[in-house]
Amino acid sequence: MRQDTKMPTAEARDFATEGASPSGTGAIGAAISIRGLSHSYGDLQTIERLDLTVAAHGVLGLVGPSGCGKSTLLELIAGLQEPESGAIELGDARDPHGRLDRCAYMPQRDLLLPWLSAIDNAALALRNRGVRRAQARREAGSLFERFGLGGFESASPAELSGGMRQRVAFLRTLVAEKPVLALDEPFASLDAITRAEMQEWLAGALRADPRTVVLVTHDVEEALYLCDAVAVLSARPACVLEQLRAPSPRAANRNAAVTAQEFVTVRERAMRALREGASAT
Amino acid sequence: MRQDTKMPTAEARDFATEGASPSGTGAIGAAISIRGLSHSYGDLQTIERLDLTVAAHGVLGLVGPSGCGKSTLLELIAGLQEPESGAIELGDARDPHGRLDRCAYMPQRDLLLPWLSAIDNAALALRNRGVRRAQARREAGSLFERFGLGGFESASPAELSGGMRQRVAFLRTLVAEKPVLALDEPFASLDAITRAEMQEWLAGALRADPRTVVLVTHDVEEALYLCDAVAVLSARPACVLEQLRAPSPRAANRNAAVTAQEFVTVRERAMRALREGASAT
Amino acid sequence: MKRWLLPTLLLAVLIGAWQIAASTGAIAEALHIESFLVPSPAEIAESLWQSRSLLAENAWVTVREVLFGFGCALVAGLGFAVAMHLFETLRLAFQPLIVASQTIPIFVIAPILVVWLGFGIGPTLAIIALICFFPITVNTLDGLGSVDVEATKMMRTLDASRRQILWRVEVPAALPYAFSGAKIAVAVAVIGAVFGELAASGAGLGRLIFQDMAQLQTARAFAAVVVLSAIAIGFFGLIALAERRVVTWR
Amino acid sequence: MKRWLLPTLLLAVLIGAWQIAASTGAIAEALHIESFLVPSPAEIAESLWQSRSLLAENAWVTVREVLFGFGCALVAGLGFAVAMHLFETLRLAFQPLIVASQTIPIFVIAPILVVWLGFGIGPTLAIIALICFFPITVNTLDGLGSVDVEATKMMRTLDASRRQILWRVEVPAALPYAFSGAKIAVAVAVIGAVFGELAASGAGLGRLIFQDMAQLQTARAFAAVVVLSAIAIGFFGLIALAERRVVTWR
Amino acid sequence: GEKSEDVTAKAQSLSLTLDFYPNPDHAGIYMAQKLGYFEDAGLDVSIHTPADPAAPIKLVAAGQTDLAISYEPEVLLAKEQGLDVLAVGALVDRPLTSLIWLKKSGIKGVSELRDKTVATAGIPYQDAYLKTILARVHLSPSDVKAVNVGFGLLPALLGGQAQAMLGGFSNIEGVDLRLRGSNPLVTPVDKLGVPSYDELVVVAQGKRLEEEPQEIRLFLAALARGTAAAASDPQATTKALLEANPDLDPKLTKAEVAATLPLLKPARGKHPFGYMDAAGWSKFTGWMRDNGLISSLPPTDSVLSNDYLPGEIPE
Ligand SMILES: Nc1ncnc2c1ncn2[C@@H]1O[C@H](COP(=O)(O)OP(=O)(O)OP(=O)(O)O)[C@@H](O)[C@H]1O
Ligand SMILES: Nc1ncnc2c1ncn2[C@@H]1O[C@H](COP(=O)(O)OP(=O)(O)OP(=O)(O)O)[C@@H](O)[C@H]1O
Ligand SMILES: [Mg+2]
Ligand SMILES: [Mg+2]
Repeated sequence: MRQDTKMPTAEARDFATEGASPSGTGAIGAAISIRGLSHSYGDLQTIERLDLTVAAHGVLGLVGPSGCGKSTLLELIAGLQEPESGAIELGDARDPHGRLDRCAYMPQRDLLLPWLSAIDNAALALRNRGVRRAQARREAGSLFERFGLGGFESASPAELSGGMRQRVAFLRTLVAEKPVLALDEPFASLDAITRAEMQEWLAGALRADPRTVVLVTHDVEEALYLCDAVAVLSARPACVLEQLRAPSPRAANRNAAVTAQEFVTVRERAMRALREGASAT
Repeated sequence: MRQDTKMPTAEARDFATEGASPSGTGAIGAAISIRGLSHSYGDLQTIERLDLTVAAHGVLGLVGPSGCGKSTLLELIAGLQEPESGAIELGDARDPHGRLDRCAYMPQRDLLLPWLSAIDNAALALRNRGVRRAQARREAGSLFERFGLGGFESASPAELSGGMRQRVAFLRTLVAEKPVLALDEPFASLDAITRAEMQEWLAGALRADPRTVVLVTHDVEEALYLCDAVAVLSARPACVLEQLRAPSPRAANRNAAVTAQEFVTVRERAMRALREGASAT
Repeated sequence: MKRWLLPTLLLAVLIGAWQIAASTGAIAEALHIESFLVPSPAEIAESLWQSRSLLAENAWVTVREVLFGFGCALVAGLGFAVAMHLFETLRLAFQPLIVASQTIPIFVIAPILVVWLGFGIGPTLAIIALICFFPITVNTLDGLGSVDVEATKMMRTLDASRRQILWRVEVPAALPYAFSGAKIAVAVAVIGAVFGELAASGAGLGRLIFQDMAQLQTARAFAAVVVLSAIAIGFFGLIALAERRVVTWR
Repeated sequence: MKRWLLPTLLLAVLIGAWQIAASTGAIAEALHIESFLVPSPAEIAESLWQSRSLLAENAWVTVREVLFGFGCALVAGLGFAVAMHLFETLRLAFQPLIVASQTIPIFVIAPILVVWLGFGIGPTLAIIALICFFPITVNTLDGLGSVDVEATKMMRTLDASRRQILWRVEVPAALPYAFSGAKIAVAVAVIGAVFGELAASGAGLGRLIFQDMAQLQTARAFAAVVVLSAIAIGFFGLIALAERRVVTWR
Repeated sequence: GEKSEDVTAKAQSLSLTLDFYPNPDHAGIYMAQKLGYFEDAGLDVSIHTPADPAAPIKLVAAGQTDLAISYEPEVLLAKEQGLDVLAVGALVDRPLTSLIWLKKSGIKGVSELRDKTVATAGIPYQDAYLKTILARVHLSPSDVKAVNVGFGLLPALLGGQAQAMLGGFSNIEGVDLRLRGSNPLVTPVDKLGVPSYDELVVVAQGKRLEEEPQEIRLFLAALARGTAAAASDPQATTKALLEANPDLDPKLTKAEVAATLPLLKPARGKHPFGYMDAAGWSKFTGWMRDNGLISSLPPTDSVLSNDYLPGEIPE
């Protein structure tokens, strides 16, 4: 992998390609609207009257203390759980089934299937959509080299390092080709360099082919670089403490962007909000 | 959790206490010496003629590209694998059994046992050492509050968030009370604030009760704050590209330390080394 | 309670269909449902009621045999599985023998068992235990081997002895397998009881069924089979319940 | 090859001890080892050699029965397990029936089977299939339920249909369980063959064992049991081998 | 009448293993038990039932049971295998095993069995009976379809899968069929060319007989008394059987008892109860050998002994 920030055209096209996915049609650019959302596991209130909106093709970052309910919120958005009260809309979909249809979710744990090779894990969504195995492997495999996984196509998950597993899981989510992406700490296990490269790749891909994205991360810099806006969540039960606009979302030159004075200022503000949220509990 | 950086005396004492551990006696302050270490998985060479030394009570950071062999190196140090060639010494122990005896290892995946509650997972090492259950729970539980896990003592791992799981795994490693700690990205799933608090806690604990530590992290700042020295590893097969001295290891005031000019300079150097290592492949 | 409605309905329908088939001349003839061969549900129910005390008495004998035999097999099976798991040599040596033990027909060992254990409940217990032993052992052994190696590594760095790895990691991981094995075992245990009783005991449902079949008292034989099935289903349910209470982590 | 040394040695020691016990008057008397009850290894070996063609012929019959019966049970058991896994109602309704099916003694159903399937291999196949069906179904059903719910969630977000979740997640997770069940089934299949042959067939090892026992030719009966065990161990080994080749991920 | 504390205390326990589940063949045994004849003889008899009819004789040889009910062919087979057993009395001194077909099958005689299906229990010497029976009408075993149905003789016949069955007893299965209104035609095998033999015999271990013959004598005497008592009172016999074995079917048992009691009397009237005809045994032994069931001809005094029988039926 190289540090140059040019979008690799082939991959960008690949990513932009609308497959034969039934969910890929019509719902492109679904906006997310969450109103008065509450959720709890038994007695444990995780989310309390949370409001959030993401415009179609918008990218929203979520940061918040560990255990505040970020992963739960993503599961709610993705249609894997139902709220206690409140409403979630993805484009025109309100029911969990419609949300599932529109949203690709990358869970925090990679959850690679141990009986499938790396490439078959990455190709799962294509296979589920009915693409033939050879074709699915080809499509999913086209990004392996780019993601630093070249040569590990047929490795089993147990033979991959933590960061490699995470990248395979990321790839698996991308190839689902959904209008909405819900990413739960997609780059948490990556070293600074690989992580920056992945961020740049994602930024480029989103520039070429905009999607609606909700990105959970514990890296404020990552959030502010990749997202249009960043919501800082309070400790459990989660609600939005502050919502910040990023100064230069997905700038072509990442290095310049994240060292710009404006960027640093916003970052400090976000950190302060986070700190306050944490100490409020 | 609070942002104040005072070491909570009770917990610090707890951590410093030498339990009845057989491995706790005698081997305290074991130095690590690795010479000419090579390792491979089948045809895949992961480590090539690597030399590293850590003084007794020294803290060494390891940073390097994802998939370069960091986790493998920790497993080798901990005595879970044997090198192809070269030697690893932990104090006076060269054989894997002796290394296992001296080294507590926190794996990258948390590997909490699903049939045990959070506190029983944390207390595993004590239970293995023969401590009665009630006593073991008390000892392990004393840090739950401090680590933001209060109230989740009897939760099952499936009921914990990603970051909470990681903290339980960290606790589990700590209570093993070994002279050497091998930590594989212990704070990777934590948000910035919680992570900073955990770092400060660890720094304080190490000040009060020095151990020999090898810390794998993808966060250069974390490495430079917590460690005496940071080794930058090359891409696979891993070897040491550069070893940097940290300007003010485990400073009492983290915020001040990491924003100091000297710190920033070293960080930039580390990043450059990392980048070069990554692009060399 | 709605989840119980459909199954109950299905059972009722099955029994009803059987009754109709048995009492409708043409169907009965086509299916060869003749009461000496396949009694109708009504006949079975009548027999069940009329012979209730006889059935209850014999059922109690069989229940006790099953309980003891299964208990012995459980202890031995779990023990053997653990031993074979810990010592590869033991496994290589004993696994074939254990498989072989399953293949000895009852009429070959029955006289030997009677000679060694005398008449009475002994040989029956031995046969039940032998039959139950196998599924428990095979499943538990496979379960003990199903552990994630990473978890074992983790335990080793926490100073776990072999025994502690066994108890804290391997045994819990093997529990779902062991429960499946126990469920299989307890259902086949009643069949073991039937054949065991044939070989050396003067009482029990198996004995009753055999005598009734020899006398072509098929209705009562089927009634006894119904009781036998109820016993097996009861034990099966109990173990399934225990499983749900013990294996809480999934 | 050293790992085979000890087991072989153990077997040799066991057989040797048995031979010594059988040929030493006092021990034989104490243990009641009399050749009409428990023949000595030497007698069995002799019988094995002398009747080799007879044994081989009958073994071939039994092997075929086991293969077919087990095959049917495998297909039916896997199918049923999947169906019951997918539909809770089916499970509630059929699980008790399936447990009950295990408790019907062979001498109760043999005549019915003969009436329905005629003489010959049919009833034997049915009995083998019935016996094998149970462990396969119970284990596979439990295996299908052993899946991490998180993995299922992940699949759902990837647009997986119920069928795809089944095939890509649940079936692979159930495979180790199914293999354990198949190993149990194939070992008890030979016993099913023995009793099936008793009920309605003119050939096979079971038939031979029964006749030899009736004629008090115990040595040859034991020789046939040895062949029967060898068959079971062979099938067991084959399935264990298949398991190792299929379940590569652990 | 002379039962006293003393005698009871010294009652010698004696175990008896039946050939099969309890049925009217065992009428004498259950009557002797019920009427206390065993007790009178100072015996405490325990009765066991096996599943496999081949097992009891082995248990006798192994010394696990004192006495067993077995079959003459079985005794000869045991001798062939070198088992130390001896027949000490006949319980039923003629064949009961019968060839049975139903009237509705239209079969008039054995010769009409050609191409018909005959169900057997799969016991080798019974297969030889069939061979002999067929040979008398110049049929070979391959001319009929002989099928082994194990436990399922009656269902095979009643269900029509088989047109005839060989292996059932005239007084058990024969009666059962009659009671069901099936009009069976029952012919014991000795009427069809098989040499006569003693269907049920009491067997003891040779060594045991040498060491303690007295108990066996006492047992046989009490059994003789029991059998006589049974013969004179069918109703009481049925009751005794049903009391001891509540799982027997009363109606069927009553009919079976009626059919059985005459068969318990010695066939050759001049001999006492239990007498075994050495000449008959010798002839049957020859038949066994000719059919390859045994390889040598044991002298009759090595397989049977009438010495333990009571001289005459005691009152
Ligand atoms: N399945 C569950 N059952 C019960 N409680 C749960 C469950 N999953 C999560 N929780 C609880 O809900 C809270 C929120 O969990 P969640 O995983 O959403 O946190 P998070 O914000 O993603 O944290 P992290 O940054 O550590 O991943 C936590 O306190 C956790 O203990
Ligand atoms: N069990 C294994 N069998 C075969 N290859 C393995 C195995 N474990 C790891 N590898 C390979 O070894 C290399 C180093 O893996 P390792 O886990 O040590 O990397 P790492 O430096 O810890 O990476 P990360 O930062 O992503 O965790 C990787 O290429 C991986 O694919
Ligand atoms: Mg989370
Ligand atoms: Mg790693």
